[in-house]
Amino acid sequence: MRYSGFRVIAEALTGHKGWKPVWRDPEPQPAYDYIIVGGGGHGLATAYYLAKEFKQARIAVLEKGYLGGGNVGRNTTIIRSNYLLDGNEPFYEFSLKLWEGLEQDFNYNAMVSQRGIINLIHTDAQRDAFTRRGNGMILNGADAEMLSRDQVRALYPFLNFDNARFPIKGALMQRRGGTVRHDAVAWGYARGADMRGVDLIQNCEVTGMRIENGRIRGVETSRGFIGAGKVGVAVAGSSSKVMAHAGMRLPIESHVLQAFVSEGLKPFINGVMTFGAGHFYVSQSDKGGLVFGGDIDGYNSYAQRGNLPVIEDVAEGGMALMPAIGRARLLRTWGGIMDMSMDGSPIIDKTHIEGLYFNGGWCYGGFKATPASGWCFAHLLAKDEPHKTATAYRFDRFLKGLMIDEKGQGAQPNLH
Amino acid sequence: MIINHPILGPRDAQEFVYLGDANLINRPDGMTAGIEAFHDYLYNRDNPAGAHRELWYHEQGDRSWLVVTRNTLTHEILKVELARDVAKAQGRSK
Amino acid sequence: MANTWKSLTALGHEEAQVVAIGPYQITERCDVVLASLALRRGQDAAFAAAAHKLGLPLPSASTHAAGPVFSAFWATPEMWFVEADFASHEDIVAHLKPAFGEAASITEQTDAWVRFDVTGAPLAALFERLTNLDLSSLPDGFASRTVIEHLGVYLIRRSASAVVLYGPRSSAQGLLHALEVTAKSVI
Amino acid sequence: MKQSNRISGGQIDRSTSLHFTFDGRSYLGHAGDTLASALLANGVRLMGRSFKYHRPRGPLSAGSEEPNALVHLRTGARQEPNTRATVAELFDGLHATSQNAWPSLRFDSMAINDRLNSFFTAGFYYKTFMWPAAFWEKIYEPIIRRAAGLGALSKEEDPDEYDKGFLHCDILVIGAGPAGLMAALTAGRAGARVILADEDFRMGGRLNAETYEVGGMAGADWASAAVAELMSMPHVRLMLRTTIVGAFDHGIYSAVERVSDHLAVPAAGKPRQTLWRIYSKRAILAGGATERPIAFENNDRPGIMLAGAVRAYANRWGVAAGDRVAIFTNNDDGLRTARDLQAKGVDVAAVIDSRQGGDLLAGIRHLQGAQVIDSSGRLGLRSVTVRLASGATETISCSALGVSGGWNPNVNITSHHRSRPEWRSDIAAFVPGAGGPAGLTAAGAASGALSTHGALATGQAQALAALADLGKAATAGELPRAEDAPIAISPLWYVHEGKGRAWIDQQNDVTVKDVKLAHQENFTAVEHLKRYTTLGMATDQGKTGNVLGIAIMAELTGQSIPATGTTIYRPPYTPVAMGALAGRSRGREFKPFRLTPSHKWAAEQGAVFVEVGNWLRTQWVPKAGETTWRESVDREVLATRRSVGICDVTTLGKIDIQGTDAGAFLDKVYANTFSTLAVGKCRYGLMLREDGIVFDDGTTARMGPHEYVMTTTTANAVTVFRHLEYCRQVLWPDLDVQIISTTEAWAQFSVAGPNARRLLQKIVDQDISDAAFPYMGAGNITIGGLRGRLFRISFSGELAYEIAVPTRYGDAMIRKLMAAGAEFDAIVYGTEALGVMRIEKGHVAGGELNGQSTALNMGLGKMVSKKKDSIGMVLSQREGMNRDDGYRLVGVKPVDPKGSISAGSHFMEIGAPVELASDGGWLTSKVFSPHLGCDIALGYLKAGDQKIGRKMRAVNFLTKTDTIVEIVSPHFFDPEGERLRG
Repeated sequence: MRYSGFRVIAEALTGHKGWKPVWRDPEPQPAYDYIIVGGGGHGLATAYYLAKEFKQARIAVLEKGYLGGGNVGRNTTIIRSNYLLDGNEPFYEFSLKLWEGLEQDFNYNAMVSQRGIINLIHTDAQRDAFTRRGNGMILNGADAEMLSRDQVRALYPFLNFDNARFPIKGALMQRRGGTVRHDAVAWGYARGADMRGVDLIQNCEVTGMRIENGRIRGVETSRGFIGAGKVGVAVAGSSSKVMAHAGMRLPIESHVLQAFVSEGLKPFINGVMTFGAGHFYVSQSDKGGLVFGGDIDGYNSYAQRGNLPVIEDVAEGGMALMPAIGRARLLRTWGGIMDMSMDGSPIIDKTHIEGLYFNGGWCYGGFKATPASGWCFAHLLAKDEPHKTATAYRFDRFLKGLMIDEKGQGAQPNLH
Repeated sequence: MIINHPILGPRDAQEFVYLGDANLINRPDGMTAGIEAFHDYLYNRDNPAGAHRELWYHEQGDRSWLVVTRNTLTHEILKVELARDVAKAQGRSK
Repeated sequence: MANTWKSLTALGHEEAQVVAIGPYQITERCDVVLASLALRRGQDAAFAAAAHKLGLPLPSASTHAAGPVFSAFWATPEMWFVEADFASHEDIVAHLKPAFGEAASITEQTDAWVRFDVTGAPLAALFERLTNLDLSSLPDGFASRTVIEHLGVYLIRRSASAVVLYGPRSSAQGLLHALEVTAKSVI
Repeated sequence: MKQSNRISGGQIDRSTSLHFTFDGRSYLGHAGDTLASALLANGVRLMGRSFKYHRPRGPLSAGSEEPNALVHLRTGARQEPNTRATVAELFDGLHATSQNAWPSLRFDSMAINDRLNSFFTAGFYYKTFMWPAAFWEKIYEPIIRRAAGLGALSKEEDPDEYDKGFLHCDILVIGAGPAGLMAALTAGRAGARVILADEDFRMGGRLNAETYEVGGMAGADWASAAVAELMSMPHVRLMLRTTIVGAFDHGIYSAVERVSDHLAVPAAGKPRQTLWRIYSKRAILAGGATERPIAFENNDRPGIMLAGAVRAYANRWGVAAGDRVAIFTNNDDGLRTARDLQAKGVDVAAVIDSRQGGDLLAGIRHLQGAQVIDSSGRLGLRSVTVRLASGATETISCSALGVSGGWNPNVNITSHHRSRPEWRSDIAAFVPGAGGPAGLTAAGAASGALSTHGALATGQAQALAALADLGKAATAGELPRAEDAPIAISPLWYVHEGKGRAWIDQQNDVTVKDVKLAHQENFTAVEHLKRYTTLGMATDQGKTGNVLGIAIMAELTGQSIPATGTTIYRPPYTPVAMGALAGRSRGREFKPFRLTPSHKWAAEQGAVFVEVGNWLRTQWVPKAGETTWRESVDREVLATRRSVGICDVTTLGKIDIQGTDAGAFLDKVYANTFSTLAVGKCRYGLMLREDGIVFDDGTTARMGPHEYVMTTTTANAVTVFRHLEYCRQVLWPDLDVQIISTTEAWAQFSVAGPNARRLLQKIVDQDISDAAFPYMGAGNITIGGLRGRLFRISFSGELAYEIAVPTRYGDAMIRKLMAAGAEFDAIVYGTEALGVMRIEKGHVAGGELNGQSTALNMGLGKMVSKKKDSIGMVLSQREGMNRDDGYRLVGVKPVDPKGSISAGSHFMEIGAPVELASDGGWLTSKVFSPHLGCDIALGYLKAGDQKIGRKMRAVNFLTKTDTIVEIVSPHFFDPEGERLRG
């Protein structure tokens, strides 16, 4: 069923009786060519591109809970490709380009909205670092520009320009950055995959892997054994748990990241901004809520909830930047489990087990990566070689000393 | 969170700085171990969903490094030890 | 050789400041010297003997103890902060070193800190807005590092209405500001 | 200004009249009123508009669960959007205005959405606005965004102060209704330290809204007596207007005390609100229950309320919800409202009871087996249409309808740790499930004990259990007598009749139809239902609507309610002002300032300061006649290189390292060797992380056989100290080494330039000639009798020293240095000149020490000794970090001296296409060198050590500059180091 404005009008006039289920609920078949473990954004995108772009069939996505229930359902919805390092920037720019055509591609309005992102600058050293980054972005085909303090003020006059502890001196801006309605991304990919014959199997938890002679044969699940030619794992947050079924230890720790939304307010923040002197970033949703966040809590956790110090720290950053939000109210906080990798960058790679592939380590950058991650993982699964924008995302980069460490923090995941 | 410091009693975790898996105590000897051993030591993690032994530093307190055994699913803290004692018990010296 | 240097207090004045807000008094103290005193490995006996000879108390964790010349509070395992009178002991290391010799590592700390004595009325209502230490249920003589206004501060409870704070000297004004604002909000 | 709906009784102070305005009209209310009760007393039902359809709305509730009656409270910079009129305490001079309506609340143009509702179903926007592609961002989305939100911020700085604090208790009791009061009394009488917090401005909870007796007296009176007894206990703290908003680990709760929200403006020096962090050993949730509506067509009109709210307005506030009130119920509690209204003389039009059988109410038209199927009245209820048991319909005129669909225990806080509530079919409600916050139990209605007796009994029992846990002796006293009526409920979630919309989530305009559509499209998982329809995502987090939505989905799928599941409540319990969460840390107080010892002197000189971390450092010191910062900086550099300059370098981290193993320890933490350093000498040290990347650098001096003084960069002072403690305690616990920071203990000044020694010799008591104090010498000295330290080290490339005195003498020291330097025209230089000189000399700093670079990258590869084990030594040898074509530090200058270059520019080969493949690296730091008369920079260039002398381009797309540069040695100035040894 194709979605369009005409269809909405036609259905409205006939009592909405014609809308069909967005996806089926199939029973698992005994075996598939491809099993994608994880029905979050990356897993669904992988299945979608595997079917659509790489013309593969007999694909299943196994999800232990509900579709889109991973970090695609609990993030701050930002898209951008303002990365510093060559290992990252081509990939994220590829992702941003996919975002730009996504809705027409999968015929679902995910509200991709490129209202611009600014990274505020407070010191000369920051300006130098952001200049390096902006130039790297442009060399990678992305857009970047440097805003003066006055230009920032024209965009957001209510920021603290006059009484700030760390004065705003300018900003690096990427106009193509923005936000996307996060749940709709999962639903759009799920619908598109389902339409192409992918079996989306909810409430199906992988409990083991059958590996014979160094080759994967299938997965044990809460709904029985399912055979597979290739298994791709995309379960960020739970990567260590799932890959332990294959006896692997990963360069990843699971940490909690809290996110925040305020009550709905009349629009006053158009784009996305990050505070350069505190841990705070914010945008305003199409419903009016301020969506914001800051640092991860900083300790290993699978609890999907955080603690008070980070909430206070984020609020302090917000108030320092925007003293006008004092009377806005925080409505809801929630926590997601982040796959924090050892250099802050992801892994999309084969494993030493034939037919077993891994996609994870997204830290808190996973949402914006969804389309490219799915595409590149599908590429790897279908062709057994990395996509050209993801060649750096290998397991062995730590052994070889080829870390992709955007923040320069070293092998300490909670600092990335 | 509250960490029951072995010397000072219960203290707010906000006073501490987190490092990570207490296996970081077991640093190989650089004169005998090579890149592979150090790679495994520094980069790979068990990352368990459950009891996790981890290093915390009481930066805004008495500057002790602690080994805290904490359940990563519930955040329940099961045990707190001075990291120096743990390290010595594991054979570390000079 | 005695020196004739003019000093500034941590708050940047020639004389120590006293601020009164309602019943509370916040007094900057410049007349106390401070040194860290740490036990060297295996020197326990010599260390204890030297302390004993000086009448220098070595209180247990979370505690401050007064002595005739030297007072001390616990800082970290095997390390104490030693207090003495500025007028007589300005170069405190020179006083301690001969006694401890190689049994201790001693470092002058006087000017790393600003000291405020907060007094005048029961202080629990004030400090419950500043620190997570449960001041009202702590014993007199309790000493601990804590966080006040993002700053690492040693807090010593002398009594229910007398508290000593050692905060980072470079942020003396910020610490005082926090004390003042809070005092005004509770009176 | 007549309070036409004010009736007798209630806990308001009729002797105190309060003036207030709503949408510009003036009204009178009384002390004890809320804005909602006062407006209702004045006959005002219409208070807001819904989010999507802009439907006219009045209050649904009388408490914090309110989804509809949201207003702008106050004006100007204090305007507070989305304030629930039902909990806004009335004060004299209160100004409130309606929100989300234009041009007025009564005539809202956006109500056109209501007419178009058949297009605006759940998720309609996912299916449209995709064609043409460019229209989404240019046309559709801007329209949607303009309509977004409810209330508006003023966009001005919040003028009020906020505070924070920390409280400790044995038992925290959340909610001061009958269960909470009983729990607090039990715990308090046993001598436990108790905090009793309630969000209301009057303790007693539901007892204030009911007519029951407790212990032989009116419930509200019993509550007052209990409060009085608790107030007499010094170990019990009663916290009014205080909402427990979040449960965190290990007994920590966050609470917001609204200190001044009931006042026109806060009293001088007082905060508006205080955020408390409460450390509890045990906690008892006695947060009561929230009534839920029954969905039927047009069930959202102003005047349609929860039956318990109608009762509360009558009993607590002396307000009739309307002149003629009907009740629609599926349980006995609805009947109470009818009885209480009848007793107050309010005209009860009818009780429409969906249940069959049982006793009929006396003196009230009690229609059993009947349902409300529709209502009328655009801006306020006029009538309801009832399907009678006989099958006939009847229109009953009324201006208010009280609806009771049963009560939901307020389990919210028990699910803050993601514990899922459990279904109890006997009361048709969710109760707290297992796995809630450790140490937290529930009592009273929050636990499902919905009678007054049940509340008292469970309050007492949970307090006794908590006391027993804590080892405190206590005895169960006799409980006061109270009603113990059973819950007689026959679930009815929505009226199946009718083709129109029946609201579930009133604020977000989620209707039964939306749930049906979600089901039809297979969004049946409860999380899908929530996300697809936005059920429960409004400012009330679905307190009144969620259970309805789940129950309807259960009915549609044929699953049970527990099998359908439930979404979980997230903190905070009610929305919290951002200001309260930030407390005092805002504006200039966001982070503490750190001031250098020479700050006062520098300020007197008119110095310009710059934030370096939390430090304020002198950036440059302008002199009269200088119009640009460059003039000042150039002068400072030239004056230093010509004669002598002075710079406050106190901010560099200083760590005293002592002990018999101090040298061995330094050998482990530094890549190079320190154990062989002679006493009285210092050495540049390079510190790596374990991954072989450079962590920090600085000079470390050996002051005695077992005493070293380490310096760190300003930025890393704290992290290096932490790392040293880690090495000392965790990696090598038997080393005899003790460390302590002395950063702030010493005021340290760099004295640099050809006349540095001459200047210092004037004030230092000892001989510091080159022979007596050679390059890289270090030692204790005296200066006019004052103990000090001297280090002969140079960052500028000049003959230079760093001299330190106890910090209290820092101000005197800078004055003494300037006085002694007068004959040499000594100047003070700031961080800018410092930067110029270090780049002229090729020293790495922030831009190069970026956490991504190796010693090899910096041209310092030979410093990493492989003869000993040190942190980072092994992993620095990985192949990827040792490539010949890797980045190397180089110097850069424009071929045309007038050419401009900037840090962050990228290197490109001349003639190569501007693309990623041509990217050779980047410029890390750039300054103007007055010595060389041109811009100079450092940079990381691929295989840079092989490209010295080459010409390349430095391209900055952001400033659109493209400059031909020459790659040179990073040591621009005195590469042989003759000056610093002079």
